[in-house]
Amino acid sequence: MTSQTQLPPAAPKPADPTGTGTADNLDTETGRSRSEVTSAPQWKLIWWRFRRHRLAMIGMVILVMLYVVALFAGFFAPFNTTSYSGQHAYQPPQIPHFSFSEGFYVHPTTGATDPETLAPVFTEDTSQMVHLGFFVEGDPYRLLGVIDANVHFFGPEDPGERWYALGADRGGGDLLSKIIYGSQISLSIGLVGVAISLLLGLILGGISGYFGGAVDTVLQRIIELFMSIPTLPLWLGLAAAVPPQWGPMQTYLMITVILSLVGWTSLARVIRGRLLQTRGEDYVLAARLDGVPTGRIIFRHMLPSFSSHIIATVSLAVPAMILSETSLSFLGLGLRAPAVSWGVLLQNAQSVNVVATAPWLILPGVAVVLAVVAFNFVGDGLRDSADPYGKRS
Amino acid sequence: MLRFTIHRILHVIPTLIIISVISFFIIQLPPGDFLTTQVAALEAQGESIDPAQLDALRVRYGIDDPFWIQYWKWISNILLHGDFGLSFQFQRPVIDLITERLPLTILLGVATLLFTWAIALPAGIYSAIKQHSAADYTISVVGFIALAVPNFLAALVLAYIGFAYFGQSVGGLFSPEYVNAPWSLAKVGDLLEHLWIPVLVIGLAGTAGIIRTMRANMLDELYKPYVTTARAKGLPEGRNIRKYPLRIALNPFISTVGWSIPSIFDGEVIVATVLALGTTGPLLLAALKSQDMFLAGGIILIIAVLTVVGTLISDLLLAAVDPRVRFGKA
Amino acid sequence: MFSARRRIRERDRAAQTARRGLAAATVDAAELSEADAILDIQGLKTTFHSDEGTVHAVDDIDLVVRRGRTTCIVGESGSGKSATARSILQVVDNPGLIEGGRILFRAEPNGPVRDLAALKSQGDAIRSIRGREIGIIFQEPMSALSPVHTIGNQISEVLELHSDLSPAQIRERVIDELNNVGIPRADERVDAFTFQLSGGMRQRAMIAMALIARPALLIADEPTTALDVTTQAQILDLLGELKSELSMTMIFITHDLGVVAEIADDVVVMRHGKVVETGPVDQIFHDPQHDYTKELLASLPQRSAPLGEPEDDGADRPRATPPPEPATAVEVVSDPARTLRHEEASARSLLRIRDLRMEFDAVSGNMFGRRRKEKIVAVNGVDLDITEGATLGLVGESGCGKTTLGRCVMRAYDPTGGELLYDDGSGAVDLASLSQKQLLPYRRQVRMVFQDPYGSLNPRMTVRQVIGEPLRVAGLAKGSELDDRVEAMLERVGLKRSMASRYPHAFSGGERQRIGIARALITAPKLVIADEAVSALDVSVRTQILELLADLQDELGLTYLFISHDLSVVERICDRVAVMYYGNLVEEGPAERLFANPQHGYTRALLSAVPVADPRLRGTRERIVYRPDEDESEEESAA
Amino acid sequence: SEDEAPNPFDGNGADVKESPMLTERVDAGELPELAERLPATPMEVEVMDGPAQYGGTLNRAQTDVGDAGALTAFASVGLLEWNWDSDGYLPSLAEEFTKNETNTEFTFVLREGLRWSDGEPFTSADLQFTVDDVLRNETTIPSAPFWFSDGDARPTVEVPDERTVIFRYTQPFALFEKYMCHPAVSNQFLKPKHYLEQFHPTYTDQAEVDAATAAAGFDSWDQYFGDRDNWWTNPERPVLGAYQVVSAANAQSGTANLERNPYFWKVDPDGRQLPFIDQIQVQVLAQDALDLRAANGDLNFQGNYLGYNSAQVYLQNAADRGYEMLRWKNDATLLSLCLNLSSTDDVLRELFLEVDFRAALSHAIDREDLNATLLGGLGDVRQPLATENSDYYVEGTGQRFIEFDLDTANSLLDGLGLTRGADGVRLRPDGQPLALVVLYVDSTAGVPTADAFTMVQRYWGEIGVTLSLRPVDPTLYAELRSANDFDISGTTVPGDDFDLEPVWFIPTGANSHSGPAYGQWYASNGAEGMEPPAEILALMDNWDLLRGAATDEERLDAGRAIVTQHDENVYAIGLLGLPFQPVIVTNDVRGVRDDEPKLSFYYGREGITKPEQISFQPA
Ligand SMILES: Nc1ncnc2c1ncn2[C@@H]1O[C@H](COP(=O)(O)OP(=O)(O)OP(=O)(O)O)[C@@H](O)[C@H]1O
Ligand SMILES: Nc1ncnc2c1ncn2[C@@H]1O[C@H](COP(=O)(O)OP(=O)(O)OP(=O)(O)O)[C@@H](O)[C@H]1O
Ligand SMILES: [Mg+2]
Ligand SMILES: [Mg+2]
Repeated sequence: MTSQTQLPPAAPKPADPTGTGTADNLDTETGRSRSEVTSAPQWKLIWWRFRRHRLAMIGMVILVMLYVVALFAGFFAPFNTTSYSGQHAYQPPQIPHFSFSEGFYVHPTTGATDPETLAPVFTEDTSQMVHLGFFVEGDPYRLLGVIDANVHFFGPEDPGERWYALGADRGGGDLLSKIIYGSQISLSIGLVGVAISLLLGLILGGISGYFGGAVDTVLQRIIELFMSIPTLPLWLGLAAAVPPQWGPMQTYLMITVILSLVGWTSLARVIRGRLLQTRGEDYVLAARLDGVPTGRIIFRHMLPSFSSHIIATVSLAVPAMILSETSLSFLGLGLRAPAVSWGVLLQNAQSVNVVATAPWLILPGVAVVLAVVAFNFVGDGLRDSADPYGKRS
Repeated sequence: MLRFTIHRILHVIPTLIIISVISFFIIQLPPGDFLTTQVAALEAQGESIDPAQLDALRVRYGIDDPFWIQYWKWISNILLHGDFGLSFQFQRPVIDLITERLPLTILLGVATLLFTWAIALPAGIYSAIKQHSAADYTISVVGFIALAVPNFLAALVLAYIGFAYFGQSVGGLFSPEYVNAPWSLAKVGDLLEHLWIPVLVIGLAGTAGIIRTMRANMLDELYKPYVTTARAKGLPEGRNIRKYPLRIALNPFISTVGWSIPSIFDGEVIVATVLALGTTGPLLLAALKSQDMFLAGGIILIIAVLTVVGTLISDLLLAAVDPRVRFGKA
Repeated sequence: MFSARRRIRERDRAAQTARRGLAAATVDAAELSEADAILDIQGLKTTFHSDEGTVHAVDDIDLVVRRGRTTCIVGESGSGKSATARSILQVVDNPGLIEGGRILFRAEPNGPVRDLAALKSQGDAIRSIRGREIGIIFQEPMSALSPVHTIGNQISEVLELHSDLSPAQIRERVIDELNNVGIPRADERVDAFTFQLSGGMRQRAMIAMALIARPALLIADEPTTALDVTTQAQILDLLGELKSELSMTMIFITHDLGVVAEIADDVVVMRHGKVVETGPVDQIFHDPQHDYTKELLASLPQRSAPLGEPEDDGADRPRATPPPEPATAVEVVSDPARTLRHEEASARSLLRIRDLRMEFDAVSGNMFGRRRKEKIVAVNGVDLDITEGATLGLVGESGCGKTTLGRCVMRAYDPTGGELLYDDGSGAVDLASLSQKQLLPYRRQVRMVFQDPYGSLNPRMTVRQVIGEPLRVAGLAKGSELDDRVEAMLERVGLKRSMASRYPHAFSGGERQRIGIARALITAPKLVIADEAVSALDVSVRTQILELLADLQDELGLTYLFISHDLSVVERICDRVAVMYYGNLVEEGPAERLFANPQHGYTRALLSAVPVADPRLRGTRERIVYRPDEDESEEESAA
Repeated sequence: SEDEAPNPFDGNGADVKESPMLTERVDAGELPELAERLPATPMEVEVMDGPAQYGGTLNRAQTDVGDAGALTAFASVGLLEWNWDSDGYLPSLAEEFTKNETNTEFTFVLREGLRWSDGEPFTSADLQFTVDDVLRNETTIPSAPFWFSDGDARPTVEVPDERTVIFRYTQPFALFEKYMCHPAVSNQFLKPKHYLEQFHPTYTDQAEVDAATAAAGFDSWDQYFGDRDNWWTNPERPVLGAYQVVSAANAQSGTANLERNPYFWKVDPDGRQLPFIDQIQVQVLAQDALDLRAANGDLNFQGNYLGYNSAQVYLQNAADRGYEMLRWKNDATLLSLCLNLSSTDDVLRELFLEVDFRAALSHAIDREDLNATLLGGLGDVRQPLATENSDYYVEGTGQRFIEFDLDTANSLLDGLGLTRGADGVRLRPDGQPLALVVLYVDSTAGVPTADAFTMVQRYWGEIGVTLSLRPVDPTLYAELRSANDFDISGTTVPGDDFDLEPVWFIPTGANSHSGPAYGQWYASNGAEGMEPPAEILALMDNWDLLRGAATDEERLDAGRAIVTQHDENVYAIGLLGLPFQPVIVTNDVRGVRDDEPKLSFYYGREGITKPEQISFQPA
């Protein structure tokens, strides 16, 4: 009973007479007033610091934009992934012109293949204009999978016209639209894999490192086992073993999940190594003596001290997952056209012909770079703002 | 330490047995077998094989035997006679095929590894020390880009640039005139000329990861009190960092460094394939795709053994550099 | 990694740039405010720019250290003493910045005067001074040493940097020095890692490191807090020798006014980042000017009767407060102390320790060499009863097993043998035989204050989280209620509510210690094992904390196992005292009796080593050296 | 460095009868004189672009290490070979060829004095060895290949003298002559007995053979025998062709070196020994690297392995990098959709077997749009049948159901009672939506398959037929097909030489594209698989007629009947074919045909230009 008693309140203390040794009221590094800072929980402190991390904020904004665009792909993409114009195959990017009288416009082109050089030739009809505008009607799509709509953020005002902002692919489809639609898969499925790996890595590495002894030995052998299974045959084996009625998306999702079931090992090992070092620290003991349950000791008390490593690993795993799709397609597995993803688009760019004659088809790579850089900036920002010793940017 | 080592080595044996079973199993996962792929390949050329002939061949190769019998034949031959079997595809002993490719594989693997580490570790450390400086940002961004560009695309673009602007012959690790020539200074030079693209492509892609983790781990250690202590002794900053925080920040690398050994062996299959490098990676890929069971199995087994050995090395290294692990209750 | 040749070459190059840097920072000797000053700090400002704002840790202080003398800095915990010390060598922790002032340093008498504040913090110039001309002992030795290098390695580095000795010679010197600071079996310990050493040993290793290059100026930041009085005396003796032999100058930061009285020539009193008073030791003790100094002396817990000495007449006792009548210091200070004592009214034992044994497997030898496995018996069959509502003091030499005993009680270690019979009224439970899960309910009742406050605070958790954790996991409070309780607790241990969202590293040593106390007390426990809980606190704060402990004891019937080196504190607050020596309990009894009439030779030796907080009594007492009859090695070791 | 290199064409006038490289060896005493090396009557080969000079190394590349295609193209040998127009045989190693009237007995008379590349004589004994000890041997060849089966048995051979060989079949085999010209088949009859007998237990002690086998790491003697017999990987194996591998493309170097055969038995009209080019180097590369090499002018003469989709790049660089891109014909392959006429889904099978259904699907495809989009309008639009270039061509075939006509398509489907559901999708007779899956191997080497099928998906959507795409890897593709587990197979169908490879046109085996279950039934003589309906039986009967025809007339009639039946029934719906096959020839190579022949496996690909007579232009 007594153990539940709250401590009696202290006698009021005279206020600090000089005010030295404490903070000035306004001059705080997070740009918040002191009282706000001092009563803020840790996550808020981290968030405030994060807000001041310039690159991280840039990364964050990019990410948010990417996800918004992915979510409303139909709206942001000027066309559907299936709409094409045969004569515009390999049409180079058309940069919109602007004039005050006409607004945004491009000149329509007609394409034909030169039988001598085999090169697609596009003749621009400068007497005509394809007017471009915001919120124009065009290909129908289903917003968020439920709402039927046909308004597009930006595109030709006449739904019948074509405009290739980033050029056309070999089937005369709009590359920009495909990149936008492709982000839906590329920015989602990979993350599932990362999340699973992370979870497994943390839990199993945590258990292994914290308990040590026999548990550790067994888990280490298991890790070794998983680690020794080369991914390549696994990919090939799995790809072939999936039920035939599965679509490429499902197959790809499953491969990702299984890969992540195998891919947690290296994180687990690092975590384990660090835990082995950390578990002797007094503060871990202190937590134990506080009656903190083991799981919480591992995850709330010990893991944060390698959050740097974890964050770095995760923000590195994300691009790996986005790209693994590409590699899988290279190996003839994973997603394949007509599915649209960045990996598939890049896979299409993977030929000398494209590099030499239609280099804009490499642009999905720029999207990948953008996403990767953004993820990693955010990761860095998180790391820096969670670091109690950290320098301020 | 010796006991620890022996103990660890003993643990390796059951692991290896399980791994060999699993590898052998995975190889057989895809539908069909080597002969089916042969048929598919021939068909692509316009040839066909009589199904009756296939059945006869299956019996001959023992492809139709139950899994355990096939496994036992395979593994016992390896263990008792060091015989890895015959590659269906090449109709040559697996071991010959592997050893043929070994020197170049190791050369490429080690060269990339060294390149990666030589660039990434200092860059990671530097960007931790100069956190939030222009150099830090530059290193980060360059690293990310190298990371984000798919390797094979980078290889292709570099190869194309080599072709379009320098008229360089692409593919393989040697120019045609040197491939079968005996070793000479000129051949070494030629090798170096060809080595840079794969080393650059594979190496750079790997750097970002190491830079990021190194930077993060360094930042964790850099402001610990013991670093200040060392500084107060008058230790030069560089030596201080090398001796104290770096030593601890390297731990995560050390605990995974062993795994670069197998990755030397099968790393970057795709780039090696695109650039037609005569390394084991593409051999494995080809073997897997054509379901060349023993060849794939042999390579995978070697990789598995190397992984296990690598883990062992990592464990021992970690114990060697970190007394807390060594004296820990583990 | 580096060949010796290359290292030397590099050193020469560094020496050159250092010379250039130093030359640039040279100022006219006339600028020194006193001619014989070795160090003259003028208007130093050191500031921490943290999330919650700017902390002016050192706020425009002036301070003169005269050559060949010992200057003691005393002052409130968190008053900027450590920050000042660190500023001198430009090793202030991130995000600290020296924002103004000069630090004039004259290494040799009549040598050039350099402004250290003008040197680049990472330049060769300041480096040539660090370690060689100015040595520093950091406050928290536990964390200040690298966990992955042997202490020998870390100490010899100083000589590698600043001398031309061969590796063999260096090793010899290091072992010598470790012997000097009283580390037993120094030739073996030189290859030990920090986590293999007790707190006191680490501190001594740190001292050895600072001393080994024989610097002209030694900055010692609470160098003896983790040491028992005998060892402390040994260290002080060593410092005294060096001072006279090498005319070493010393800045000594401490809370122990007894030590101050013992060794100081000059005293600087700091508070809130400012110097409030300076003067010769005698003047400070006997004629304090500033209110804070007076307060400090007033709260001095004074041992009532130093062993074997006649009761003082009181006239020479340091004057604490202005009251004109020569009230004896004894009375003044013993007044609060009395209230802390408890009569053994409720005789029920809360905890009965029976034949407790704790053995450690110690491993020596290097990793590839043959391993010698030996057992260190840290606690050797101890029987001890802790009466409910009372305070039991546990004293003894550094490394004698006090912490281990405490940790066994906490079941932080699983004792090798013995029973821990805990009885909170609902029947006795043997804590030693409970599983970790079964222990959970007792975790709130039995609490511990860690000896190493830095190490026991999770560097990644804010103080709010650290202190609140036991309540949170027990589900006793959450949300704003939890915050309230945490902040109330912070206030009670003399910290500000606003500090709750700082991380542990952003505190002074004493502040951290109080955080540890707050964490232990917040669950309103029954038994608190306070392992050197007040060692880093200045007397006034210490009094406040001790009062807090007493209050809680009154209100909640708390029981304390009070582990301390500071016998004056023990005497003041403990009902009974137990003395440990090499894992054995050598003496136990009521505090009064034990202090008045110690039975065991070791206890007598211990008591004789306690410094008296009066500079005038310096050197008047005879120190008893305890020599056990059997020629035991320091720790009993069973192969 | 080019200036310093010795001119390989030195001393190379028209009076020089052999390569200087060989002369040197003759002078060194390593080789006998040319006259002793040549047969009594060397085969004379017309030189396209004479007078040619000796010397030089020809560079080629390929993506597959194991592919011996370079040898079949540049060093093919056979008792017979294709004539210049590839429509009949030329006596080759055999000076004379006769067959009996029933197509059951084939007699060859070898040239006199032929020698293997190691100088040993080539005689009928070698052929007897090949047939009796290899082709008829159940261990080396467990099941007789298509071109060497005589019903359920294998043919026999008789060698009355050193130069005469008689093959005897019990049943007529109308295709024997063609197979003897087929470079990938004909060489399989020529095995060096004197070399190989040491690895054969019939000639060498079994224990000795086994020991050698084990030492080489093989499990059974026939594997080792096969390894030793491989002319692409074993440089020691004597050959009869123009070139011999001197270092194999082993895994390590990825490059094979071929050197001229000093005993090669062909000469130019001036009696100069062929070939003109001394060496061939074949590098194994990935497709992209190969394309770049080709575009760089690094490959001297190459057609195989070049992709149509890189033709634009080849053309772009041709002038700069000193080569020319020729547009050879392809062997009439056409990307097509083959419905599975033996589908296990009864409803679908019934439907697939309706010609109206297939016709409707064909009419619904806008091939002009397909062509414009995927091949810039240059592609070949027709149905997959034998073309004018084939003996089996039937006037007027290949254009049926080809025009884009949605109305016709819809009315045909309506006529079959396939009504449209609410969402516009037609319902099968059992009320389920009409949804089909096309199984294919994703490839961009020719007409990009995924793109083409995606477009078909759209076209068929218009007529209420749902199509899903199922790209798989080649193995799975083969596997699923032989398991009869697919609706539609998306594949390129070769038209002209379907008699040599009937799998696309007649279900003769489980690997059939249009009726694997029928194929299995056929192959197992009705024991397994599914009994075909009458029209398929008719197709099979015609096939049997073709194979067993006693005369060419009969053979062609049967073949044309097959073509006609296919034309009327569109068993395979054609989409699009490539307009040509790019072939790269560097400017310094002479003697390559300029009449744009076929680049076809059956004619030895580049071998169709008789590469022994090509040469490098003098520097
Ligand atoms: N984990 C450990 N492993 C091995 N030896 C240990 C361990 N912990 C403590 N020891 C040894 O046990 C003995 C008692 O240590 P302990 O920390 O209890 O001393 P202490 O009385 O608290 O000393 P101090 O006053 O210096 O803190 C010492 O000799 C120490 O070296
Ligand atoms: N990193 C930091 N960030 C913010 N404030 C800090 C930081 N480090 C120290 N401080 C503050 O600076 C003040 C001075 O600290 P300092 O360590 O000099 O105190 P001290 O006099 O040595 O106290 P003690 O006797 O307790 O060791 C304290 O109020 C402390 O809270
Ligand atoms: Mg301090
Ligand atoms: Mg202790």
